[in-house]
Amino acid sequence: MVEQVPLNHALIVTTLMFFIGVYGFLTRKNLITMLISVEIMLNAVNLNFVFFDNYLFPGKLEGHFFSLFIIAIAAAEAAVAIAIFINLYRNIRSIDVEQVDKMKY
Amino acid sequence: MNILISHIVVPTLTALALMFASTQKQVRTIAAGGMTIQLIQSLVLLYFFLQERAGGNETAVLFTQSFSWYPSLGISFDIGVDGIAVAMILLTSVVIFTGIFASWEVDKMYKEFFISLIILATGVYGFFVSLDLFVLFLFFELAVIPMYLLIGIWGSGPKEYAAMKLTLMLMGGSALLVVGILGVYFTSDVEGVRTFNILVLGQHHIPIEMQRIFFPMLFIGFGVIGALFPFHTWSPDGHSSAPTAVSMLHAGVLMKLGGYGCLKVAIFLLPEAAQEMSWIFLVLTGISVIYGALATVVQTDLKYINAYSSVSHCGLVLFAILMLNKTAYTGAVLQMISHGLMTALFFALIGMLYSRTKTRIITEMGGLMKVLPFLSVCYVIGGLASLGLPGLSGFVAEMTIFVGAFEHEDLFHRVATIIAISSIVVTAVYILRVIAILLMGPVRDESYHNFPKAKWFEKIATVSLIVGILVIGLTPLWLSDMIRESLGMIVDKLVLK
Amino acid sequence: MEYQYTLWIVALPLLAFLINGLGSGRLPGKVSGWIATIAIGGSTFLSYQTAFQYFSSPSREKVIAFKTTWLRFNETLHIDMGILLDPISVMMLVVITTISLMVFIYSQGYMKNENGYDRYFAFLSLFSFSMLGLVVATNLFQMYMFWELVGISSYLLIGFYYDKPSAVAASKKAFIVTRFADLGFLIGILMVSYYTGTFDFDILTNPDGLNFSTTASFLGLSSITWALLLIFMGGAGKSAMFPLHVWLPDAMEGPTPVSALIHAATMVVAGVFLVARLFPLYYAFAPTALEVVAFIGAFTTLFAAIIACTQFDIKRVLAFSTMSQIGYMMLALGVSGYGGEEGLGYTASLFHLFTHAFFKALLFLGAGAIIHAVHTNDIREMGSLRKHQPVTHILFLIACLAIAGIPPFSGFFSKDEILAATFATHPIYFGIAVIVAGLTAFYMFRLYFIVFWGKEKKYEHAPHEAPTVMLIPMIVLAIGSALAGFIPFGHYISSDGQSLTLHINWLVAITSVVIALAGIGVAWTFYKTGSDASQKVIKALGSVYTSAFNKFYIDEIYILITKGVIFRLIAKPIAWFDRNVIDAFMNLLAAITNWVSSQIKEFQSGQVQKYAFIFISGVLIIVLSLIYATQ
Amino acid sequence: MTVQELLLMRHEWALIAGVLILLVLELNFSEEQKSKSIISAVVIFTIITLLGFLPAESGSTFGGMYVTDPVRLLMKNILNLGVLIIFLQAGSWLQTKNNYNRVTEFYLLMLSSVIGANFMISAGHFLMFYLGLELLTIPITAAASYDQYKSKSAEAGIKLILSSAFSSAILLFGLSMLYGSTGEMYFSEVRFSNDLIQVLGFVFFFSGLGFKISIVPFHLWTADVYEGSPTNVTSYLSVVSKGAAIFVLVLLLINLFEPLRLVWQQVIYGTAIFTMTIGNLFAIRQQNLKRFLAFSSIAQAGFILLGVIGGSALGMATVIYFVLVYVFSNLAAFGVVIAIEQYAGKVNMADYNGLYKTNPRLSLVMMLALFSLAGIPPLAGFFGKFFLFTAVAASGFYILLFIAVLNAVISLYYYLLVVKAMFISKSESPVPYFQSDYPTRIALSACVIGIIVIGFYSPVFEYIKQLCLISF
Amino acid sequence: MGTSAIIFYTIAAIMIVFSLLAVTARKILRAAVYLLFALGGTAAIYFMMNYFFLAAVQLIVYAGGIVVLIIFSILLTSHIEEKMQKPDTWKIILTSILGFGGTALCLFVITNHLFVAHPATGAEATMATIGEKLLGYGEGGYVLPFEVISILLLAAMIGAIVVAKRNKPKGNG
Repeated sequence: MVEQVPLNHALIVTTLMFFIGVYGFLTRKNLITMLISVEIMLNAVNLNFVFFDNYLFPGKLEGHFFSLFIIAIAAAEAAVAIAIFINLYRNIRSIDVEQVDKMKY
Repeated sequence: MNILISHIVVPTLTALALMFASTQKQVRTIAAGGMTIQLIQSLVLLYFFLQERAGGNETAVLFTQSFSWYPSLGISFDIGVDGIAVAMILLTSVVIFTGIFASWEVDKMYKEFFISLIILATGVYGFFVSLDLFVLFLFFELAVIPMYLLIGIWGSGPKEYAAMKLTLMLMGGSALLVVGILGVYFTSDVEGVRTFNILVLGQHHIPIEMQRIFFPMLFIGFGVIGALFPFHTWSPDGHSSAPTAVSMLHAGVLMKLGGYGCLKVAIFLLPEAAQEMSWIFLVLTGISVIYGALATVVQTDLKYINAYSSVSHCGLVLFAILMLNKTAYTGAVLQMISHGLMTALFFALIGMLYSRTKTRIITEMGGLMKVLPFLSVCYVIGGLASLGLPGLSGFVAEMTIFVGAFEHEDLFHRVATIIAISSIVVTAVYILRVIAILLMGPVRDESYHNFPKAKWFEKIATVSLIVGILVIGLTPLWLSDMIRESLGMIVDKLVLK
Repeated sequence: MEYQYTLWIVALPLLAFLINGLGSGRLPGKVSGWIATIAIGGSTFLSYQTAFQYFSSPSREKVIAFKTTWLRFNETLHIDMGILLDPISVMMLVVITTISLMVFIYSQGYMKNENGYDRYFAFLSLFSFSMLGLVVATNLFQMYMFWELVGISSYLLIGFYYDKPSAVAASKKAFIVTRFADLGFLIGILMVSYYTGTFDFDILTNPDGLNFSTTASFLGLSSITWALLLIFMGGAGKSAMFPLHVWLPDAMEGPTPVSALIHAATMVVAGVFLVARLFPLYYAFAPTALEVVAFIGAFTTLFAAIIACTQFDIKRVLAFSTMSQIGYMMLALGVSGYGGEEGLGYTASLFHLFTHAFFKALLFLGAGAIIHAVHTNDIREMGSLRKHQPVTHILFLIACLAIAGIPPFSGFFSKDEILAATFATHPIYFGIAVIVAGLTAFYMFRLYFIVFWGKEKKYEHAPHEAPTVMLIPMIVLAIGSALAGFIPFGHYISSDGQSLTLHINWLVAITSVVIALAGIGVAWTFYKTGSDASQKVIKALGSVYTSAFNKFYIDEIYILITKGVIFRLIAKPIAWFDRNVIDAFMNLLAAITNWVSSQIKEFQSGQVQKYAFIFISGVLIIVLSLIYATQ
Repeated sequence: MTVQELLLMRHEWALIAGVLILLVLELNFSEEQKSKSIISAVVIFTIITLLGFLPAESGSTFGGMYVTDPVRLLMKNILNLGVLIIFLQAGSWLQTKNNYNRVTEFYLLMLSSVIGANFMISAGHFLMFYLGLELLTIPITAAASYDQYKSKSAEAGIKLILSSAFSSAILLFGLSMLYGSTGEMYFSEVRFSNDLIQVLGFVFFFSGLGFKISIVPFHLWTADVYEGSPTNVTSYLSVVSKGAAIFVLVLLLINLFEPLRLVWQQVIYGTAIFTMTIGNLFAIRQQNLKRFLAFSSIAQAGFILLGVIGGSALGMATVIYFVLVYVFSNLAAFGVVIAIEQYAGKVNMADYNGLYKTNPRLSLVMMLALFSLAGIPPLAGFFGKFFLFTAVAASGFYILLFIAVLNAVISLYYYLLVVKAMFISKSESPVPYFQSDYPTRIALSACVIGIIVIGFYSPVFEYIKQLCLISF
Repeated sequence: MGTSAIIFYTIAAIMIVFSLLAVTARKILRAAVYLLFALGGTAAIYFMMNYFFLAAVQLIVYAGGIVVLIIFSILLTSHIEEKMQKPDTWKIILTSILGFGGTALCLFVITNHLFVAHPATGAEATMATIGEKLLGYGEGGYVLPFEVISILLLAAMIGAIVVAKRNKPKGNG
């Protein structure tokens, strides 16, 4: 695959994916869907690391491990985030992000 | 112990002791005692200083002592005084001493009041004795901040607004000072570890293009507290809202930090830029002088009158400083002292009158001469000093300034000088106006006859200030010589060019 | 030094002032009066001693009796306090102490029932001290200082009745107007000192040692001319020369003895003294300035004499008369030359100053005695007082004759010299002087006839003769007025210090006497006989009379300038500007900060997505700007 | 791997041990004894803090993943001091009825977050840095929603976790770019070359750190989270979390990103101005004191950037010094806010009216704290701020300095507003007199002593400067 | 264009499409499922690059863990059939501009950069090397991060429990 797909193409894919995540994060109303968007962004980053590792620096596996840890952290983050969402849901019976604006200015 | 350090230690200890005082009587006693000691040691300092000078000690700065503080930044607690500083310290001591007596009857949170007042004074003393820019700046801000609480808590009228405005404007000035001080610190060609020591910095050169940037900063920075037009507007509001002693101390001493700083920091360290740019500020101060005086003419609130006249008088200080010669400098310092004494006297008297009449609007009063002869006579004496009557301090100062200003021959300086001189007429107008409306004429109200006569502490306050005014007014030679001698350092740098 | 004791001449009144001032309210009234009188008596004695000693010695050199440095400005300029004795200062010492002593004694009676007796004597002593200090000043600056002190004591004394609004206003006016004049004086001093490097009269009055550039520097006049003109401005203020005269008539609000001392005999002639003191300088370097002096003097003398003819307040008539007489002196100085016969004007001027002091003080004291008796200043409410106050009447008549210039009273001699001096130089000035001589005689005798003759008026109390303590000083002054003219004045005082013998120029003398008699005659017909001729003349003159009666509206012009222009059009707008522009600008900064703060609050919308939006935009913008910056 | 090497990680080991001990204790405490864990946590943490001050060597271990030197130790110690004070102040809050059986958990979360901070400071590898950052953040997001029955607390948690997830994604994207262009993750081996892609990577990376420090425009979460979180957590966020990020920023910029100096100086130049100004502009309109302190801390972050921008030993020293001062000042302010919130449940400015009449000591502490934050002599904040200004002037950025001092004036305005409320304004019903508990008093006294002494006692700064010079 | 390239582009297309769907789907559960596809696509790419372990982790942790977690939470907090409101048009427009701008900017930078490869002597991503590296404490060893992440997971667990657990039910607090 290294030989057949230029790195730039791979990076275009990841960048697109990243900004799709950004788009989702900025537009989705539901907190959980925002979390989904973050996961997409992280996924794009993971791909980035792996592509670089695979294309440019094979053998050191640094990008590979980085991705691994990112996945783990993403899981932890998601767990805490969901706990907080549920907590919020208990409090205000909604997980609409636009309702979460009691504190402002 | 070095007498200069004890000048800082005594008020600090007094403030500490005050924290443990409980009754009003104790508080008064401690405050008055502490400041009496301070006054006495200031006189002793003066005596020692003159003694040293008489003994042929020609060193520019006496009683020096240096404690390394932040060696890696070149900050050290350097202290020492020249004639100017001695004079200013003495002024401070007199004013704070009388200020304590003028606020004898403060009964709201009296402990905090005196503590703040004395902290303020500590800042002022520190400012005058320090030879290190950093320390000087530290004390400068220390002196400014208690003002907020003093006006805010014990003031009258729109006190919160006034206190905030005053504090912010003065701090705005000190913001400029920070830039200026650091600029001087970093651009002077000191070898090795940089230093904040004024004397050392004074021996080194700062590139002219840098001077051009930092001179206005330092000058305006100090000028704000010296009521430089158009940065003077904190003064009327601040003074009118402040309690008596605070107005006294502020107009009497704090505003002098401005002139002192302009002279000993801005001009001393940045002489070339001063020479180049003085004309700009000369215009501003010229405006200050005449504008303040004219604005005073139509005021009706006693404190506004005094505040605006302070703008005019302090404008004269800065005006003289910008004349960049020895005579004018001497005049500037004399004017600072003279104005300090008489404005303190005015504010003290205004406070005393206010406590009786419950108003400060002159048109609502009248005929006080008949019912309060002592205070009225004091007011007249203050007024006469203010309009420059020979035999009182104002005359000495103003004449020295005018003679100094006249040493410039070019048309610009001449015109500026003549405009400034003409303020003496306007001064006469507003002083006499106040005296005529306030003190003379028929007694305004029957109830005035029930006013208590001047109390002992009021007499102490006013008499001490009048004595000061008279001493300077009648025998100015020692003082002006003492000041002149200290100016060599500053003037020499100007000649270098 | 042999003249060391002259220090006491100045110091004694100061002591009296200090004792009375500090002891105010504690000393019994009588005592303070006596302290002051004794002090001034001592001064008087010492002054006579000095005069005797000085004039009996052959030389007329300046003597520095005492000198000490008071304040040092720079290497060359310093203010000294000292005592300078020369012919004119010694002469002035004599005049001042004599008149002072008389007034002090007179005041013991006059002020007897007033409140603030001690304050009165304190101020009076302060005045004497200042005036004495002024005349013996060794340098310009010392003179300026005492000049100011004289001004302030004048202020305090005019405002002696401080609960009377008119007195307060008058004192304020007097001080401010003279202060304005002193501004010129001060600038003049500064200019002179800048060019000469000294304040000392020693050097200044010895023009040989000085070197001024007389090339025009400003408006076609040399700087020294400007300087001397400005100094003359100070003199004009104090001596109530037009247009700085407005304070003098109002100054009559003060107690009458004060008017006699300050506003007739001593302080108001300080301007003349000043010009005389600097006369060599004027003559050598600024003839233009001297011309101005002459012109102002001539104008004022005529102007004041005309107004004097129309006034009804006894003291105001005298005040305008004083103005007129001082104008005379100024005129004489202005036309004077230097040395020998040329310097006749100088001598004449000071001679007139000398004689005028006596008879004008006498007139005022007499007026005081009258006012004391009738409790009014308005001459229309007086009449036939000769019956009630015979002694005063005689004394007043002597004074009137003296001022009218009827021989052999002193006024004749001094006035004659002035006329002679003008006659020799400027025919127009001579004409004016002659007219004024006639007017003087007229208005003085108008006064005299109305007050002492005329119809008996209704008085609240029957007028009574003044007490002895008031009469004695008047008698002394009357003797002086009558006889002072016989002093060989030119022998002692002349422009160049050389003795000058004064001759009577018969042509001039006869003219002046004739015109004076004519004036008296007119007054006689108008007022003695009770005819209504005066009313007709007034009608005929119409608006000219009205404007003279209203002092040519100069006061109104002043009020317009001060209240209308300076107060309303300058000071008020400035105060407004300060509050509403400068201060508002500072507040505006605060308001802008607040406004911006409230405008940008939407950024903190509480919407976490908007936060993220700003976050990522921030990142991208930074990247973009960095790319832009690097390319 | 030698013991010597393991000992290099003393701080972290001690903290991990602390976590374990607390866990064990927690299991052994009965329901009623839960409050004992407050004392045990404080004691344990005191020991940890003291241990940190023992002399230690510098070096690196785990193949360069972990580095330590005196400066880093000092940073950790400063953070430990802050945490200790926070622990002391937290007691009264943890004893309220909603929290009584969740005491240990709070300390565990805090401790793990501190571990993250420590690892982040000592990171020698981007992965360690990232892990540290996440470990610093994630437990705190949970702690931010600790007040389960308050919707504001939940809201704070939401905002914090979402923002931080978003920002760490962006940071990671930047990291991936840096990785792609250099191929190295060890700090010791990364070589930057000022390529555009590295600029991009750096900015993305910087935004992640800037998020933690609350640099404008990455600051927007700050106020809301500070307001909603339990105040103890807020103080942790504003002091420890922010402090750690600042330390890392200084370390990384000066060492790692040195080749990009021109780039980051520009970035910091701009963001510093915005941070100070925006922080101030928002602070002046706040009524809620926690929110107020949030914006004030944003402005303070802007000032701190002044020390960073020089990129010199002096700048580093001033930053560390300022953070030290800031720890004491800010925690003193928060301490008062916490005490009053716990006693009276009030956090609004108007509630502080007339406080001096009833609670003079607390008011004085608050005043000192605010004055120190405002940089008023003779308090430590004055020295801190002046030295920061010195650092920026040393680099010649006079315009930046000028803007900074003007901002210092604006900041004085709003600090004075609080002082005004306490000392000048009158109130119908001021917070009545109360006595706070001993730990709070100890904590506040410590802060006050710190505020007063640190400035006067110059060896503190001299020592820091010395260390920075050595490690530079 | 070789097979792997075709496969890659196909998977890439799938990933992008499903990502897009995941961030736009109006039904929330569907969004979660689309996410699963996107993540699966990523795993496929890992497989293609012979990173089997990573692919497995991706599937287990992401697809198996996170997505399940998400779905659970969706079930807890939402009505499945409920359609979400469409976001504001303005929001969409602005965000799209931002998204496109950001993409363009990043791609501009990325495509203009010449990536330089530094191939090191090849350790294959076999389980053995991965295990060695993960537990190695020398240079290139990841035992320390491994330890740290265990603390992190512990802390996250505690955090999640503390936040989600309600010890005393209290009406509607």
